[in-house]
Amino acid sequence: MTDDTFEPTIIGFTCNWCSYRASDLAGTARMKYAPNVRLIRLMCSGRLDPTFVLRALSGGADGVMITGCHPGECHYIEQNYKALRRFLLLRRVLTGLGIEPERVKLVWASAAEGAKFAAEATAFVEEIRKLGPLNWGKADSGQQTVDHEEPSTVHRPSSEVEVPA
Amino acid sequence: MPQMTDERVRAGMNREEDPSLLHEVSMKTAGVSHLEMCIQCGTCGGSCPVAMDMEHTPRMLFAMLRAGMREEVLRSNTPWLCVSCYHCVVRCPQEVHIADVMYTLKGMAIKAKLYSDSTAPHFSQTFVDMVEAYGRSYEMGLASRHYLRHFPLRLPSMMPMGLGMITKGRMTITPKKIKHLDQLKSILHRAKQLELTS
Amino acid sequence: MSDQKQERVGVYVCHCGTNIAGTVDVVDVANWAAEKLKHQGVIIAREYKFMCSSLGQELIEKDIKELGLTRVVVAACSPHLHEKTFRTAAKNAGLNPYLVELASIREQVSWVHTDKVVATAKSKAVVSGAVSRVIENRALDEIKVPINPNTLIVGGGVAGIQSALEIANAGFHVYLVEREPSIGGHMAQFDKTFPTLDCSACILTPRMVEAGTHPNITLLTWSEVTNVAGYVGNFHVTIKKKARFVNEELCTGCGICQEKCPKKVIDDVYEAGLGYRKTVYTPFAQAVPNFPVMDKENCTYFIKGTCKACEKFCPTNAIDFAQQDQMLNIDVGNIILATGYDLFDARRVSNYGYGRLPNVFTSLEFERLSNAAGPTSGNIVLRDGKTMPKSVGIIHCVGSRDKNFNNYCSTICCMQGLKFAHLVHERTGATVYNFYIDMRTAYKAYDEFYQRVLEEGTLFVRGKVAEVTDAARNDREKGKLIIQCEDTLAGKQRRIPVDMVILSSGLQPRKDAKEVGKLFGISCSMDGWFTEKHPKLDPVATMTEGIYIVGCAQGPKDIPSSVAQGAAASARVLDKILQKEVSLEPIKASINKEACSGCRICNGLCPFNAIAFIADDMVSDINPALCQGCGTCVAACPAGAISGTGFSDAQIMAQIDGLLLKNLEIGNY
Amino acid sequence: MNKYLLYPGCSMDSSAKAYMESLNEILEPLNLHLEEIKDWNCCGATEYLGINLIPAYSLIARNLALAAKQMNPVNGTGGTRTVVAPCSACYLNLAKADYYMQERPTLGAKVNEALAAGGLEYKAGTLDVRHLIDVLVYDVGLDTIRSKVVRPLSGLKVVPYMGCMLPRPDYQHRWSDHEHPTELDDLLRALGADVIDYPLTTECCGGHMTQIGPETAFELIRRLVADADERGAQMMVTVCPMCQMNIDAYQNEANHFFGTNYHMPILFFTQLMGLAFGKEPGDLGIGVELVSARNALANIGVEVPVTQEPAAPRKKDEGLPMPRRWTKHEGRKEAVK
Repeated sequence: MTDDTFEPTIIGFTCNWCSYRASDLAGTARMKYAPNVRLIRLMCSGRLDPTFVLRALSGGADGVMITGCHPGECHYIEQNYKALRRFLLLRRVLTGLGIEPERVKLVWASAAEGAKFAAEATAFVEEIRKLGPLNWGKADSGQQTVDHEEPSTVHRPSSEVEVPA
Repeated sequence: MPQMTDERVRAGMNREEDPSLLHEVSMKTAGVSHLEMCIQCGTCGGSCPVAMDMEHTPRMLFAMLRAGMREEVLRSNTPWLCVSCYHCVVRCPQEVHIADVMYTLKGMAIKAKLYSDSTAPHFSQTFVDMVEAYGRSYEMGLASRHYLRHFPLRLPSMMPMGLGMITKGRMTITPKKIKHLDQLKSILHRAKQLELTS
Repeated sequence: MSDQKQERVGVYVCHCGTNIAGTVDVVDVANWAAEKLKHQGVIIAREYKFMCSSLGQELIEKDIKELGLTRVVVAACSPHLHEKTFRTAAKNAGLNPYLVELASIREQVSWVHTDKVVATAKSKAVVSGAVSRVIENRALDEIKVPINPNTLIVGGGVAGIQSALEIANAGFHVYLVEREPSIGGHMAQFDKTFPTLDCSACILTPRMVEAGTHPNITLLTWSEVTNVAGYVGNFHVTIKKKARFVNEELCTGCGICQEKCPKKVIDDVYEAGLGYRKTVYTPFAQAVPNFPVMDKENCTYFIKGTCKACEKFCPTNAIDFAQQDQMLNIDVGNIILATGYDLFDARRVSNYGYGRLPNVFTSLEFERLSNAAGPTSGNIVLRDGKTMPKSVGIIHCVGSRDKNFNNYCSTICCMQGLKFAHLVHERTGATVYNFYIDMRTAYKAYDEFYQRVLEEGTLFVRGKVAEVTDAARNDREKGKLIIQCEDTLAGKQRRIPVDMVILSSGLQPRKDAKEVGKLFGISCSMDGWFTEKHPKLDPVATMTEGIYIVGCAQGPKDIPSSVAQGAAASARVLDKILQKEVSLEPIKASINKEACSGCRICNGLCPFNAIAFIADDMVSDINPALCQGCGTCVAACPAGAISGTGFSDAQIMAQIDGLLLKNLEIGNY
Repeated sequence: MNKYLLYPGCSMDSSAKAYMESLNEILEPLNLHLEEIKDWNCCGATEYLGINLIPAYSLIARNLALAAKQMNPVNGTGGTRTVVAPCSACYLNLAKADYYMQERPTLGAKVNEALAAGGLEYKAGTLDVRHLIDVLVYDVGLDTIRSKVVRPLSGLKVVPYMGCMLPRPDYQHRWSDHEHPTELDDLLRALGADVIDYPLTTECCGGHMTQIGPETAFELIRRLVADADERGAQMMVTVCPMCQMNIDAYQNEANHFFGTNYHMPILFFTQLMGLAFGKEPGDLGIGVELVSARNALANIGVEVPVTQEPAAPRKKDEGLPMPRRWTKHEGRKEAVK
């Protein structure tokens, strides 16, 4: 179900030391990437509580990108391995919930990999675009029309129904 | 001929420059050409085994592409001398796909009918005709037809070689045909249509 | 879900000149925030040309005081740039600095997107996320820790020596650790230094001696750092002092052991493989310290069990075959890394024939060849050791500016190539060719040196050399090395027969740079150099507080720049030492003992061993001095008993909702 | 793994038939099975690419598509995805097409659109295209090859000549070096030959210049032959039909042109492998080279039987009809279409 007009909303989690700095570098180097990703800075990918991901998906995000330092390069020695374990578990949970596990992606990016960060973000947006909107917790009527005051590119799913995380 | 442009310059007019030429050549080239990345270091011209016979070194040709000198570039004999040895390609510090750019320039020169008096375009075309007719190449027909047309004077001295090749059984007199020639023909027919739209 | 009392939030949207305003409709963003986020407590939203300017900061300070703001959101650049600026502004106005959030709409929006509508919309979402989050922020107090006044400097090249002397002369103690037997680094191998052609040893040796005898410097050569723990002000460092097999207390440095040692091996380090040394040796005559070391791998006694010639002849009985590696533990407040560079391995450019064609030399080989103290006593000769070349080709950019090898310009090779040209000309009178792509002679008195070499008659060829071969095509080329290239200015391919080729090889990161970076908790760029905190404004600091980088460890550079950086880092360290204490981000995890079930899941997760189980209470507890604030335990606690200050669940959940604009209609959290 | 798909290429049954014959002789001792791609067509050599891009790559890709179909295990090839090409030019074209179709997906899509007109498709990356010597050195291994040698070639002074299209551009990073690869040296040493270091081992033989600019090509041939001669080689050993053809068939012509008198035979490495494995020279296509290797091989006691002088050539060449001649007029029509 590919819809050309569908603009996915993606929440990205970054760690303070590598991947957020990669996104900073993408900025300073003026590398262009898809505007659909909105970032949250954590200290470490190990801080990522899986419920954050569920909260994002249930709150209207169509995908979640988790990023951190490369294995072996964690600022906190090895906490990104814990993120990796949680990520794998999370994908199983999502499958159990009937959600495509591909909606959550794990990307390693060092502080020097601005280009990688930008490319991965763009690629992920395309992957999610192919998967289509998530519509978690919404009535069967499907997509609500977007608030007209919003520019159409800000894809804001209906927020009438709050799903407890 | 190239002088025309120079005369116009002499008459106080600007040389005709085509700022889109570099991009056009880059986009027409197989793979990612990196042509825009050339730093004019001359590694290609230094590596080329046939540079001595080229009107322009590859580096110079790329500078001319940047300068938008379409006519001069397409008239150059340089692409036609390229022997596809890829020395320049692996040594290029900017990873320019130089050999493939040469193929692109040959194709463009043929289409623009601007190639210099090299016999190479005819050789290529003869080869292509043969492959399209049989699906296989056929050295005997190729060599004899090409030599007859372009180097008739050289032919007598080449005869012993040709004869040797035939007597040693190394030159088939008859071309081989592939079985599904029709299939190949439809593929190439479609490919040519696609080439024109690209 | 939140406090009863509604927070009073101020939103400040920065234009950053046109950096943000060029792509984001900042006025629209501010108006939108004022209207749509009003219910969340936004009572004022402003936009301003440069929020980080003093006027911009005053704007915030004034609003805090006059409007009674309790929370501040600044939508501007990355928090890594100006978070501190705005926190300080808040503090000045009496607001706890941790009640300020930065929403990055420059690095994360305006610089990476082009469509103004889309970028404006995304900016709104980012601001909305920050507003939701800041409401959940809690006032925090900075943690102050005392600074240990001692400093560790790793690497005893010219940059490290400079750093050490600056700090030591200011009256503070320095541990200078060097992997090789002597300090001096690459500079000790050179003959002359560009552009003034000072003798390298003449200017370096006094500095080495000063460092070796300074009362405030503990020199640890033949030593390596093996472990680093702690944080700025309080690093705990373990250093392996490798066995020298020479008792430093007894040795007088007389050199008899070296003289008597019967075994010679090729010296790959100091002589760049062009000369020999004994198996008990000091790398060069002016070595500091001048105690020799024993090369255990090659020593006849260690291999066969007999010999001990050195021991027999040592007048002070300083040879000690039983010596063991020692592990030293030291505490320091700051660390400067001056680990230097490796020379690019020219064998990788196989078309230049190094390693296959005898008379192709690397730059470091040539330095030794031209050095009066080198293997040929400064005679510039071919590999046969006697023939003086009549023609020499010097090739620039070997391994540099080349996507097949290193992308970057190694900075020093042009000047190095010019220096070689001068030395060859001066000492042999040979015809000299320099092959270059671009002549880079920036900095003081450098281009003048180029002029001088031009004047001497060096023949310059603009073109990257394609190959060096011994396959002659004619008699003129027979027995020569032929340099084949395009003379790009003449537009012709040339083949130039010469007797000797010198490759002006580039610099590259130490092959263990990545591991060293990991050891000290700093990162490397894509090319492998250590990453500085800011490329322009903070080139000697790193992302890890208390760790500094100087000299070629940070990127290729020449001697003057290395020395300048060495001094610069010392100034930074002295600044820290004189402050006597440093404030740390109060980002720590803590355990709510009421909620802790004592399951101990968190205990094993902490890489810093900050979590301990208290058997008496049957709960876990976190030592705030050890906690680094990564938050892994917070995310893992099944009872939700651990909270992380600065990055609490409530803050992050709120930010998620805010980013998804779920906060718009729901009202107050 | 010893089963491969074979893309022989046009020259293997004409100018390079000695290559094919000798290859067939060494398959059995090395326990190699090569299955020819059915109904393969010409790869276009270096000519097709200069005329048109999409047709050139479609021509190459037809072979890849056929091979991919054939590699299906149910068709009984053992399921190998490796295509072996003994000719360097064919190897390069096939490998490059596979690589570029991935690097530039738009090219891949267009080529597949063309292939579809013939009911074929090819997903770039499906196959592994490799040269014969790559498979022999890295899959079969030098130890196995050494173990099959019954007649070591010691005393035979050879220069290994790799040519250009094999080690370059090497997008798949298969070779030890782009300038001085050692694979052929190592293999010849395993056969016991005296291998001379040959700095020109990857220099160009002239390629198609023997046809379109003979004087340029003669100089390239002269450089190679002169340097081999200077270094005391008794013969050159090659891995490529085009190199063999140019150096062998045009050597006399080049001699003529420069007034030199070189006699430098050039054989395929498979012919030397066959000799080392104890095969008969006649079965290895030895003797059909124009610059005879007879004297060189006498150094290791190999006697090359005299090839029978064939009957006089046919009086009248009544060959098959030639393809249409290309005219400028026709070119214009093509362009307008």
